[in-house]
Amino acid sequence: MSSASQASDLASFLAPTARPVKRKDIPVATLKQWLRDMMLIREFEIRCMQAYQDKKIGGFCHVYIGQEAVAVGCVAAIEPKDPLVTAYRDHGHALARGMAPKYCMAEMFGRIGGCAKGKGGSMHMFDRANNLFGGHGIVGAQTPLGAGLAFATKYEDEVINRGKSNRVTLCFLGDGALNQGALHEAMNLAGLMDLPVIFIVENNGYSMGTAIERGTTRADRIISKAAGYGIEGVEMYGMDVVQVYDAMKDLADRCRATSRPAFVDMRTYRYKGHSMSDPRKYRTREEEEQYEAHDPIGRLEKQLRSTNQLTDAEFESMGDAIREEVRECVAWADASPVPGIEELYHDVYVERWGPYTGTSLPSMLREMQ
Amino acid sequence: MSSASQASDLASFLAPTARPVKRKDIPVATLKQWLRDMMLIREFEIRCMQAYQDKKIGGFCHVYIGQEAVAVGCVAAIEPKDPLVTAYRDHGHALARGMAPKYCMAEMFGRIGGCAKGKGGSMHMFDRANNLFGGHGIVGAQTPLGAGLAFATKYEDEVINRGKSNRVTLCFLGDGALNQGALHEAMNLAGLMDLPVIFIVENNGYSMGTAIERGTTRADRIISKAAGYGIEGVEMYGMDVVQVYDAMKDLADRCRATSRPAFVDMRTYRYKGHSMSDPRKYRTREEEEQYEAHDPIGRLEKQLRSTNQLTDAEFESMGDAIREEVRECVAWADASPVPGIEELYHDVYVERWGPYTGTSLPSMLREMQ
Amino acid sequence: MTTIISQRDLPMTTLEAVPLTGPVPPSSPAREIEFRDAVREAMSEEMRRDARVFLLGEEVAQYNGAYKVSRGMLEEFGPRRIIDTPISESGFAGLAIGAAMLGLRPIVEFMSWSFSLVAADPILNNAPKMLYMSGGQFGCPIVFRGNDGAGGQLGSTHSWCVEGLYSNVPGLKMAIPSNPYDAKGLMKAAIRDDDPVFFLESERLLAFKGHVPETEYTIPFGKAAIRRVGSDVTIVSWGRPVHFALEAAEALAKEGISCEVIDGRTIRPMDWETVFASVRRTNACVVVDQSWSFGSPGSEVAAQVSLHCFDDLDHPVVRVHSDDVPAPYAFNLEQEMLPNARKICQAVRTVTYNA
Amino acid sequence: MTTIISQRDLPMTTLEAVPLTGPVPPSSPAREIEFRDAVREAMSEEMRRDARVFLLGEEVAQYNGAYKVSRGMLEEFGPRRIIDTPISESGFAGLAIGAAMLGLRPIVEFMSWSFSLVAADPILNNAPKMLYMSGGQFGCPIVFRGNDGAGGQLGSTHSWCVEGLYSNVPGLKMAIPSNPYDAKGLMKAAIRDDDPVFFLESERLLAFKGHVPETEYTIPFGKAAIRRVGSDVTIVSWGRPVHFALEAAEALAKEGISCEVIDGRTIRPMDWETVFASVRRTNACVVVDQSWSFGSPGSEVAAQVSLHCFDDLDHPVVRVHSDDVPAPYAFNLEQEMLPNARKICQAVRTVTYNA
Ligand SMILES: Cc1ncc(C[n+]2csc(CCOP(=O)(O)OP(=O)(O)O)c2C)c(N)n1
Ligand SMILES: Cc1ncc(C[n+]2csc(CCOP(=O)(O)OP(=O)(O)O)c2C)c(N)n1
Ligand SMILES: [Mg+2]
Ligand SMILES: [Mg+2]
Repeated sequence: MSSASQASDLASFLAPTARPVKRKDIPVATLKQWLRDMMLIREFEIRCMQAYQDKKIGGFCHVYIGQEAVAVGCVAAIEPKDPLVTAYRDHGHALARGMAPKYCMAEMFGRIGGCAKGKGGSMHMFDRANNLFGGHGIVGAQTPLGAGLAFATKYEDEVINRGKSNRVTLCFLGDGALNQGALHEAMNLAGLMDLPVIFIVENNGYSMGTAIERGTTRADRIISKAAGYGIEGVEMYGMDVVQVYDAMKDLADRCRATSRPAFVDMRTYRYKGHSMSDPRKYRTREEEEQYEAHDPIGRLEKQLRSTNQLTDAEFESMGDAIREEVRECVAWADASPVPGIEELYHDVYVERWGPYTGTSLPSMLREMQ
Repeated sequence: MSSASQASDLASFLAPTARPVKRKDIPVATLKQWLRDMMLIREFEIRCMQAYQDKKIGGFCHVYIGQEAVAVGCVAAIEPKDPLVTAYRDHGHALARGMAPKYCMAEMFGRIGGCAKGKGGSMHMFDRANNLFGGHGIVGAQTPLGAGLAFATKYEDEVINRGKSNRVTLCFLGDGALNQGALHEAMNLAGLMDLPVIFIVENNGYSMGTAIERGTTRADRIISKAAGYGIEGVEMYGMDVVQVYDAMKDLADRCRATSRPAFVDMRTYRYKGHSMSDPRKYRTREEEEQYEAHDPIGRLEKQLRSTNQLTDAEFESMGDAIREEVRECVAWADASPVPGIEELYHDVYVERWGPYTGTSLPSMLREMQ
Repeated sequence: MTTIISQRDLPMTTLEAVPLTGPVPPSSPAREIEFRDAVREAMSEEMRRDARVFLLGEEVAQYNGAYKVSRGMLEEFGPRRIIDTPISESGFAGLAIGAAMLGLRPIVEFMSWSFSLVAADPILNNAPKMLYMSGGQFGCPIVFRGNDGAGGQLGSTHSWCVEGLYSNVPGLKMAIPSNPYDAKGLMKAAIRDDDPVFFLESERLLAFKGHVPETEYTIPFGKAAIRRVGSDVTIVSWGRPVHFALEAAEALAKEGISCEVIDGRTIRPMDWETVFASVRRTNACVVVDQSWSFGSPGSEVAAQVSLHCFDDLDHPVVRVHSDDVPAPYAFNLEQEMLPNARKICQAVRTVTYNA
Repeated sequence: MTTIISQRDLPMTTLEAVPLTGPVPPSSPAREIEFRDAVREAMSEEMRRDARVFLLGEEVAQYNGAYKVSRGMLEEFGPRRIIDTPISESGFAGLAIGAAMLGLRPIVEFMSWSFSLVAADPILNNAPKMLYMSGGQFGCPIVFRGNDGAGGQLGSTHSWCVEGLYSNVPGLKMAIPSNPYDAKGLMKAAIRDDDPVFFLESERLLAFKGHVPETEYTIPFGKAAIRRVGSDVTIVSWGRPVHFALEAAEALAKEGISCEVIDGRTIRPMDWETVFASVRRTNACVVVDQSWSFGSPGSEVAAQVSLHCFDDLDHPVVRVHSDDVPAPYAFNLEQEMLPNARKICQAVRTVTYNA
């Protein structure tokens, strides 16, 4: 998908299958909740970008703007008990999964109030309470972990609890991860062992500056890779939360019931650069605009409004509330103290036998003086 | 392929495609040379097994008995200038490629006369003169190397010599290597970069004690894995040297002309255990016997005899000559001295600036005393 | 998107074993057992005790293990807990780490640690760092185990001493037992440990027999054993070379040199107290480490002893390592490359020259 | 199956560069250049000189490199020699090794050395051992390069100091330059070297400017540089922490402590002579190494200095490392974890206590 060819193939890239949308009977309240969720993620990340400019956030920061329908729709399609694991572009998944935005923001601020006490940062969001098994910084590394989470749910049921497995694991990855061997080993294992894991490729057409067909063979039909492992592949339109939910609900229910893996080519787009320092010279503004017309938030908003399920006033107050919530969460994060230096030595090992102080300078010198 | 199911599916496993053999017009002398080559490899390895029992050979030793038609037929289908790389079950490839059997044997004896002065051993046969880029001990490790050899031939032609690439690389692997990520990365790279490399899976149905379908998804049709990289896959019957030659000649010519990769599911069988210590409890004697009926040597011998192209006397003297040659090569190897201790420190680095002595005890103590 | 509670308020993975019901296997009468049997006993006992423990790796089930360490375990525990994998070290190591994050306690067999290089990212970048990166939320109670170091003429790709690489990494623990008793006790401790443990076995020791009592025991990490008491020099080693050190000590005794031989047993953590206390008595130290010398556990011991026993040493610490070359195949070259009693004697004579 | 000749009678890969014809680029007038520019100049000059040299890696071509080290190279050398790869470190590192075996001279960029863990097998098990395993037949003239060590708050997975792991391995060479001049001279030497070279750049130094002459030069491996002459203590370091050492030396000078600062430049081989000679004059030594302490290059220096300068040292060698914990994200924790001038001052004061 060179920018030229992609732009012209936009429709076919985003809507790979012309399957009719069969719209589950979704309550309006739920639709509104999804709209809120997507808006929250977007607002949250806009503030992240500001905070990054203000040097409140360091390291790498990859925003999810444009892809919100994927995390929100997928999470809606599973249950809270179902494990979820993803890559480093993970704020959307963390929030969709239920992490309090203030913990997420404080993590990026490197503060003790962060979900990982400021030790993980933007790329490594973990949330035990909400069954989020991490954002992972190494491309592809989360895919065997995803198979392992599914393995564990199945093992717990079959060996420990002697019941029928009823959890399904979602494992998200970028299209760039298609080229890491780890994914292929994970797919083969999942196929062999009948693991209930869904590998969801958030196919936004680029890994950094590399358009998918410059790095990936069969870019036109990546589900052909899953076929080599006997794994069902589904192409989905990732810019509409309802369609994502619909298709994912079916698939997740099926995997849960059959304990078989699946693979999703989720067509989407990231509106911003790969990270904060990316000038996006590898694609045209024109291409970006065409995708922006598919904006998942605008789309749902329009749908709700056009059917009179959302009034202007309601939408405005929704936006206000979200902006206020995120403002507060930034303030909360900023007020959270930096971790104490002793935190450096905690969590290296499980501390059943007291804290760990390492073998390097501080302890060495302490002893010597 | 559990031993039971495999045995019953023998015919379909070995002859996956019912494509008519179109027998190139092969001179009788060539057919006899192939017979000789296969007989030499077999005799060579029978003596290896004896030498292993006699503790003349150490480490791991994996014999190729049963698969001889593959190496001989494939090598016949390419030219001496074409690079070849393989895994650790590599005696057959080394001999077929033209390595003098005595160098190969001496290598296994750990003698200075070995192709690598006794430093590589059975699993790591290298032969620069014959464009054999090694047997490689780590499962799958040779597959990116194979892509790299093809890359280099193409680069030499396009960047350095400004000509049309006219070398094709053969990269052999076992069916067990199908499950290593390295292969998948290599296939994607080869597909993307149009590299003239043929990945030949010597599909003998087992990796150690694991029947292929216990470790590999889509074991019935492994070329589906190559399809995920847009790579042409071909299934071949690997127990008949003429069929191997025929099919490989077509494919190699095509890859050479188009500079595109290919993937071969070469159906074969190893008659012996994985290595010297394998009692083969994972399969039945009955299964083995069925495959032995497909023996590539017996097959060609019968064909030549039945058409009166080979007389009893000729065949006998051929066998005698080979037995004599291998006897001599064992004697030669055994007479070759062990490498001098100074060899330990050679070839660690290219010695443009004199020998390397390492940083550990010998040099440390030498200095101190 | 309802926020539940701060994940940080939740406790770590429960530490208690999940008890299993089932027949207790008859205890074996012969109590001189092989190293491989000791490892198996430890795994089996822990698997009986705790349903969360399982074993996976290449050929561990139907084939009974490439080196027969897991012989019979498939029969006892069945295919859900003794699991054959394809040749996908990176995949199955990662899979096991995911399972550990969810609360299971996997044992991963690498047929050889040499093959763990293809899994370096999951075992070094995931397992030892998960607890830290998650701020204490997700631990990784997992044991990676397999053959380490030279087997016998396996050549350069198959003879890695991975301790030379991996011991650098915080967050993991590492045991290198030298005998069946330790192998069993350390393995049981490893399985019960809540952190990732790298357990390095020597193929050359698998058939080595030693006393292993029937009664249950574990050996804590970070406690060295003094294998021989001596007064002229402290030899520090672990794993297979401990035997060479004892052999050397025996020979040197005849020359009137009295060696103390310390078996580190675990090198992360290392029992510095025992090492330093010994050197403070003997005033001389030789380190024997099978890995390559540069930036190795052996360098660490030499550096730490030189630091902490500075005023006690009569002679600088001398180290015996594998030579700084790839492992050769030829028998004579491999023998020359590896540490052995002769080299240790030479090193001891050097450091005790004035003793 | 005609045997040709013994492969051992053949010469090694020809060592001569394959000359290219083409325009000579105009020489730049401004000769204070950034570290990244120095690396690029070295690569570009060698690529002009030798057609066998090419660069591959993620985003090196169209994107001009994630850190702009290869900016403009695609334009000059075209897509056959400046090659974008997919995210397949194991695959493209292995591909480059295969190409080197056939006689090319690849430069492989790892966007970060942290990502090289997924390629540990090809870079450690193939490249440094091919020559040995083939008995001298196939060398592997290749350069692996990229960012090493902490960037700025990149967290645990992205902050590896791989020298802590990889320097253990014989058959490879390793350079860790601290400034643009060295970066250029060492990179040119690395590309011309017939052995695999691991070239470690610090992202924190990429924008660091320094003098680089227009005339061509190379810097041999194994020659340390004395960055500051002093008499009370020898500080041995390499790469980024050299700057902290110089900062510390400056501060300590005001306290009347005179520090000699040695920049190792390459750590495999290490220039032991220069280090030992200095310590023999100063009688004290501090090692500053950004990698984790256990079994690191820093341990090696401490062990070797303790051994070879035993009678010269007034105080044991003290080391400054990154703390023995995974790299944290939080700014204050990361700062505390890394070596810095304050810690070096403290270490120097410790070893010069009686000086
Ligand atoms: C093994 C590895 N190699 C390289 C990187 C550097 N890197 C981080 S993200 C990225 C691009 C990934 O693209 P994709 O998977 O499509 O995800 P997206 O950014 O589009 O969400 C790269 C090359 C890495 N983190 N890990
Ligand atoms: C990465 C790696 N893992 C494990 C091994 C151990 N091992 C050597 S050969 C082998 C089986 C390979 O089977 P296959 O690829 O089918 O080749 P075959 O033996 O049938 O020729 C295994 C598991 C290895 N050498 N490398
Ligand atoms: Mg992408
Ligand atoms: Mg096989």
